[in-house]
Amino acid sequence: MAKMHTPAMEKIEKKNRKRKKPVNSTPAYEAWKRFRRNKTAIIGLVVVGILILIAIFAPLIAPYDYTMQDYTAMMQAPSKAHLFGTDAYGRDIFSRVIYGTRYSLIIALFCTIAALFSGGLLGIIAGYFGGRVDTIIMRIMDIFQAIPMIMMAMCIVSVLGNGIPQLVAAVMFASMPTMARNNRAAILRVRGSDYIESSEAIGVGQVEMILKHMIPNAAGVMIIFFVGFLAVSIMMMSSMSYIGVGLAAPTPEWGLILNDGKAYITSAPYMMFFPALMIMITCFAFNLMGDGLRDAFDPKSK
Amino acid sequence: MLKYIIKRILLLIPILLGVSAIIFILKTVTPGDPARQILGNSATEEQVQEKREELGLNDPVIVQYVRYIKNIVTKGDFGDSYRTGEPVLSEILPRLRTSGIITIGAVAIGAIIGIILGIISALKKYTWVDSLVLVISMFFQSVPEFVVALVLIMIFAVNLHLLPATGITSAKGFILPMLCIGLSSVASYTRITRSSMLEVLGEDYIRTARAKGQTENNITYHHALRNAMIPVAQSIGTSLGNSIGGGMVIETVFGVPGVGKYIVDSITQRNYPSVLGGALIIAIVLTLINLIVDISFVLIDPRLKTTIIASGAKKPKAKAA
Amino acid sequence: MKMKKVLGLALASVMTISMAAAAFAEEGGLAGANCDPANTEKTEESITIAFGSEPSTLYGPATGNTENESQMIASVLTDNLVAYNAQTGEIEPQLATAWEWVDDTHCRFTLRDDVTMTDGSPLVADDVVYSAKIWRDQNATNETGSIFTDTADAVADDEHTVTLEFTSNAPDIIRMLTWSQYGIVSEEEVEAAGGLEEVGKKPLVGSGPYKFVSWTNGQNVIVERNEEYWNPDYAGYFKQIVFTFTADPAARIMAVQSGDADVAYAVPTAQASTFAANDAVKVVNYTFDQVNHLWFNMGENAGATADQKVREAIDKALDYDAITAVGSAGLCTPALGYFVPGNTYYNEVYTAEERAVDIDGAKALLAEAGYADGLTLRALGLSDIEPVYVVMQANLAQAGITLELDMPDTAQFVQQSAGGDYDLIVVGEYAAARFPSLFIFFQNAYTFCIGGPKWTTDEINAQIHDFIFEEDAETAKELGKAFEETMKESTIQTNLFPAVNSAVINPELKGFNTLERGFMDPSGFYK
Amino acid sequence: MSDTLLSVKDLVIHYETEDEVVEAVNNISFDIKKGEVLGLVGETGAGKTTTALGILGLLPAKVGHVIQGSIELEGQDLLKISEREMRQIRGKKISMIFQDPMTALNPVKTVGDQIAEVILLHDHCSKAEALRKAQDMLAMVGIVPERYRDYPHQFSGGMKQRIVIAIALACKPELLIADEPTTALDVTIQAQILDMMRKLQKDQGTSVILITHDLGVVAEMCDNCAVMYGGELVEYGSLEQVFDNPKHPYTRALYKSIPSLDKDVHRLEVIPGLVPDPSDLPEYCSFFERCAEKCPKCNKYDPVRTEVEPGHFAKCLQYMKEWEG
Repeated sequence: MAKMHTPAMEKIEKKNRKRKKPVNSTPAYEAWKRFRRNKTAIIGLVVVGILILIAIFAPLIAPYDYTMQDYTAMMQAPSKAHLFGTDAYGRDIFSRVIYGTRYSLIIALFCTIAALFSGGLLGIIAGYFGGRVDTIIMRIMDIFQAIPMIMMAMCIVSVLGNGIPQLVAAVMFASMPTMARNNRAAILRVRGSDYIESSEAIGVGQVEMILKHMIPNAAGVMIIFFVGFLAVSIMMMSSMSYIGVGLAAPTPEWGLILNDGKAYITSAPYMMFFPALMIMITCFAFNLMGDGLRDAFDPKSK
Repeated sequence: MLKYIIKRILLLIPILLGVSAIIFILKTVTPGDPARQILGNSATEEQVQEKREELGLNDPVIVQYVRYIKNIVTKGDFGDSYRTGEPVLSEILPRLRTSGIITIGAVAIGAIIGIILGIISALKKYTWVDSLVLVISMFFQSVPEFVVALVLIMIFAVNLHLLPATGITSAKGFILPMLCIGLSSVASYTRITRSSMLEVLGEDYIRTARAKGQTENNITYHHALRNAMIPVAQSIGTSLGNSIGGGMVIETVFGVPGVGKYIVDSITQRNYPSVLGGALIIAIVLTLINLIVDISFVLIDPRLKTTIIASGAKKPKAKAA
Repeated sequence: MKMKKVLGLALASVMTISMAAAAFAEEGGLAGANCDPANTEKTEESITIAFGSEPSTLYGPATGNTENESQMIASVLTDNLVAYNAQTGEIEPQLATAWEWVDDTHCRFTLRDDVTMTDGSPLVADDVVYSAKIWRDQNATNETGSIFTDTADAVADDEHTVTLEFTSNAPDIIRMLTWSQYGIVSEEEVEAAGGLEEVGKKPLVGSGPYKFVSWTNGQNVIVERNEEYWNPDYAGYFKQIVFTFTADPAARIMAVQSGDADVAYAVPTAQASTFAANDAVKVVNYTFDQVNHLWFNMGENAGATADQKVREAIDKALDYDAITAVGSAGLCTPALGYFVPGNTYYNEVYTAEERAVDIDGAKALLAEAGYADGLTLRALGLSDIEPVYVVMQANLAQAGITLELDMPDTAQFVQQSAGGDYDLIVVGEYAAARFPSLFIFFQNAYTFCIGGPKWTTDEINAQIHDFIFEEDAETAKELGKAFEETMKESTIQTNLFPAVNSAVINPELKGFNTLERGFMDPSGFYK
Repeated sequence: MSDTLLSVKDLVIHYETEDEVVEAVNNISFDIKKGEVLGLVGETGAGKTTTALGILGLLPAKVGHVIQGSIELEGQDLLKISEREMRQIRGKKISMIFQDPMTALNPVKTVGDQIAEVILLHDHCSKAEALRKAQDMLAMVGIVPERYRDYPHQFSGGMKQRIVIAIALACKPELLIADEPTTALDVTIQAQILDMMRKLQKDQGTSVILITHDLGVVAEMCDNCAVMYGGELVEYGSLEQVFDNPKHPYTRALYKSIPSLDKDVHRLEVIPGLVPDPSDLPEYCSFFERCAEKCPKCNKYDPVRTEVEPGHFAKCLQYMKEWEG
């Protein structure tokens, strides 16, 4: 009903009629609604979905064993037999890139989870308890932040040696300050809100408070950083592979494949092109998604 | 104001002590015997033991740490490179200059492109232009920087013969490294500029300007931009410090003798004193730069004093509560 | 004229091997480049040579360091007593005009009297005495010092005559003096540079065709032509040589493509080969009397490889065809003996059948040795050998062996390989002649040596000794075969393929020459 | 009438987003004579500010739309002229004082520059001349002219509002729209600012639309008074008419809800219910749900404006004779 009907109203009504049942408007739903409107973010989400499927079904998609060397078919340009060509060892680059999806995503996920659990938790604790706890934690984070992230990660890996656990640890320590800072800010924002104060007033326990109230409400910010950090860790891995630290051959991680291929950039560019493309697509997708999430959860920033 | 500056400088002490502690811990867990590394394989076991004693490696860890700090404070001794035997400090100082030049250039390139894209994107918000800008700026954030570097070398050095592929023997050599580092930071500047612009454009004083009959162009450039640049400038200030140590990969690709390459070389050479000493020096420099940036912001714009002092850190966003 | 040209430069036998010459047809005329009268020219141009890693010193002998890049740079700064003529295979005079053995361990050298050192002072016998003292005292534990005993005398008989005492008068001992670490320097120069500690940073020493100008750490080393060079026919073509250091071989090649550098040295062969059809650059591939060998650690720190069954299993599991195809970019065939085919002492001790892959056999042997559940081994190598290791990794994985790779830079590699904390190591033995330092890794006397088992028996030592000291080459070849059979029996090492070095250079450049160990001679280039 | 300065007729303004349409202003009409002060009264969300922004053509881009109606300034329809022409009018003929002086000034420009800006835009003069005039304006609003070099953060809230007023009056506009000019200020400062505004208005003969929710302010300042509710003008008349003889139930309720020093009332009456959701206005009288005087027909028809006495209009069924019975 309205005082005056305009075409704009009819459009909206038409849209509303299509929707079968009215949905309750939770913050998450509102965020999803905003996210869904963001076309670039949806593209990101779809690409990420496809990548996850590729990672899961890698053995079905990849035509060859990713470690299989065939010195009778070295450095072949892309063909029907080898979609992305072969590398200097006659390995099928397509298969390696497909398996690489699995390795890269999983390692990136490990790194991100580790970062979120260490830095994120510290941030939540600092934000929640405030006062001295906050000061101590944040001053420690200041210390970590004094060393540039990639340099910190490389120093740690160079000391601990190559390998997935070492890499995860390095990325975790290196990203701790940023993670802690962001999560703390998110918690502080929630903490200031009225309903947390009222929950406190009715005597909700601290752990319960963090788990049931703070984390779900700060979840938006955490999801943004989670997605964003997946891209960051993939980039960090490829940088470290370039320097020659982090992961060791023959793990089919994109950074390593890319690093193998970069030797042939001018003579056989396809060896570098495909892994670089995968890294680019993946990071792009995560970044687009992250950007969409940022707008969705934090509409004020747009 | 003076009190604030003094307080900030005093706050440096625990941070630097903490950084040195982290570095020292890494140093102690580092594989290999430093004495053996210094003496080389031709040394006998007695010589090595003697050297260990001389270096104090047989002392308790805490004693070693105190001595480590003492050497840094009193003698500026960050350790000697295994490789050359030179003090790490004297090896790194000339490289800081090189990295500093590249950083300034890179930040300038990144900020200029980022700010322009950010403004365009804010003015054309929610249109295809906005999305296009987002995609362009994100492109360089999503491609590993060494790939960008190699492709740029291929284009500008190999094909066009315009710029040198590696090395910085001439001023031209600085261009590509600056461009690479700069491009990778475009996305973040674009984002900050865009959101800051949008925020400012929604401010009341913009409406006041409109009510004065001011043109949209003048509103954008005279009223909005100057205000929107405050957070951008702060982030430029912060990234000045961070990029100095962050150019490891690019400096390696281009063979630029900067601090990043020094650390990378030291890592591949397993030259741990150089890695860790270098990291510590860079951390100190970075912290000092951030301090100077903060203080100069406070001096330039007293309104920021409250936000910076209140948040106790560089991130103005953290003050949300 | 032509002969005089050849005199001045130490050349290793590059393309004298017929097989190799056939495989790398393009560079067949290499050794003759210095004979080209064109090279008598002097120009004001400069040349940029891109190395992969920066040396830690520019004068290794002062501190007992041996690094490839450092020796190549030092080779243009200093001259040796004698030089090797790759074409004739003869040792020829350089700073020494003549030499004769006085007794079993003493050799007397007569020096030229027209040589000036970098500081302008003339070369005198005392300079040789001083240099010999460095070779002996600073390098007591490495190959350089291995031809001198601790107490070996070096005596200046008069101003231009000097007698050096060696450990022996092995037939090829004088040829070792052509290697770049045996450059002659004077004490005054070294002191002026700040003593032995400092001379590696500022090597303004020697009487070579080039003089040190500057070393900008992390950036470049610049040397300029020695305008007072004693042999005007061999003065450098280029006014200046700039050595740059770019770790990434792709970036090195691109530097040549773009014209920033003229030579990209030590490019992985597989990588270099992809540029064969590219007109903008010239690819140089060459063998140099060195077979790459896979050594098993059998020394004090040895792990599973102390067990011969494990060694045999590895030997069986490896696919030598694949290793060779990757390692030499298809330019060579697997090595069937310790020496390069064509070498005077070449023996085929393996048959192609013995080299066939036998995964089941390998697994059985591993099971016997108690490693049925698999085994993890660590391999140490220089980064240019990485492709070979990656193939091995795949080969060994089939037999249940996990191979971890460790590829540090040159200086670290030298240090770590001597440390013996690894299981497998691929190193090539430079065996152009029966140098007295040959098979150094069997001699426990030296704490420093690259790779090898550091494990030996009296029998092996005796066999090596016999081989090195035999006067007659034919008999020596037989003795060598016997020794190779011993190594094969105990599976001490396994032969992989003839080492191939590659460089990508400016197509206008001529005169790619090599020194010992296949090192490139930076001073030989001309346009 | 020839002395009518601004005439708003049948103005409808909607805010359109993808999800909803907000009916902010619904069919309002009013006139302002030269030198007249009109009080626009209503609760938050009644559409007062939207009306003001609509007059100035400053509705939020893409979202705010004028659906129908006309806004005539001296006979010229502001809705039909170009943006360029509109810019000539803003600041010169119509200027506006915004609610919050704290945020209305650009923090990185000196106040002198900000006053001079509007002078430069409309009066053709040099920069120095404009700055001199800016100092005059500062003096006029009671600020030491020498402070023209200072930045806004160096002034207190009341001082800032004086500066805002100085900007608004700098070009001697014919119409000044003051949107809750004193709401954000302390009570004592409020009085000063109002005094000053009244004085300046008298001196310059400016017409003023004073937007406020404070009836006291209206009583002090205005000649005429318009009451807005749900985007509609529910009552309009001279100050005396509206204050002494309120006709619309909402206006009456409003009076009962304000505390008064004159009368000794035990408790204030609260208007029950909530302001209607402007994105879902009823087709009948918007005030129906909360009206104390409603009749059964009230939720069937939307009343139209009726002149209850000369110059006094109300929008309520009870005054629409044809509907009675």
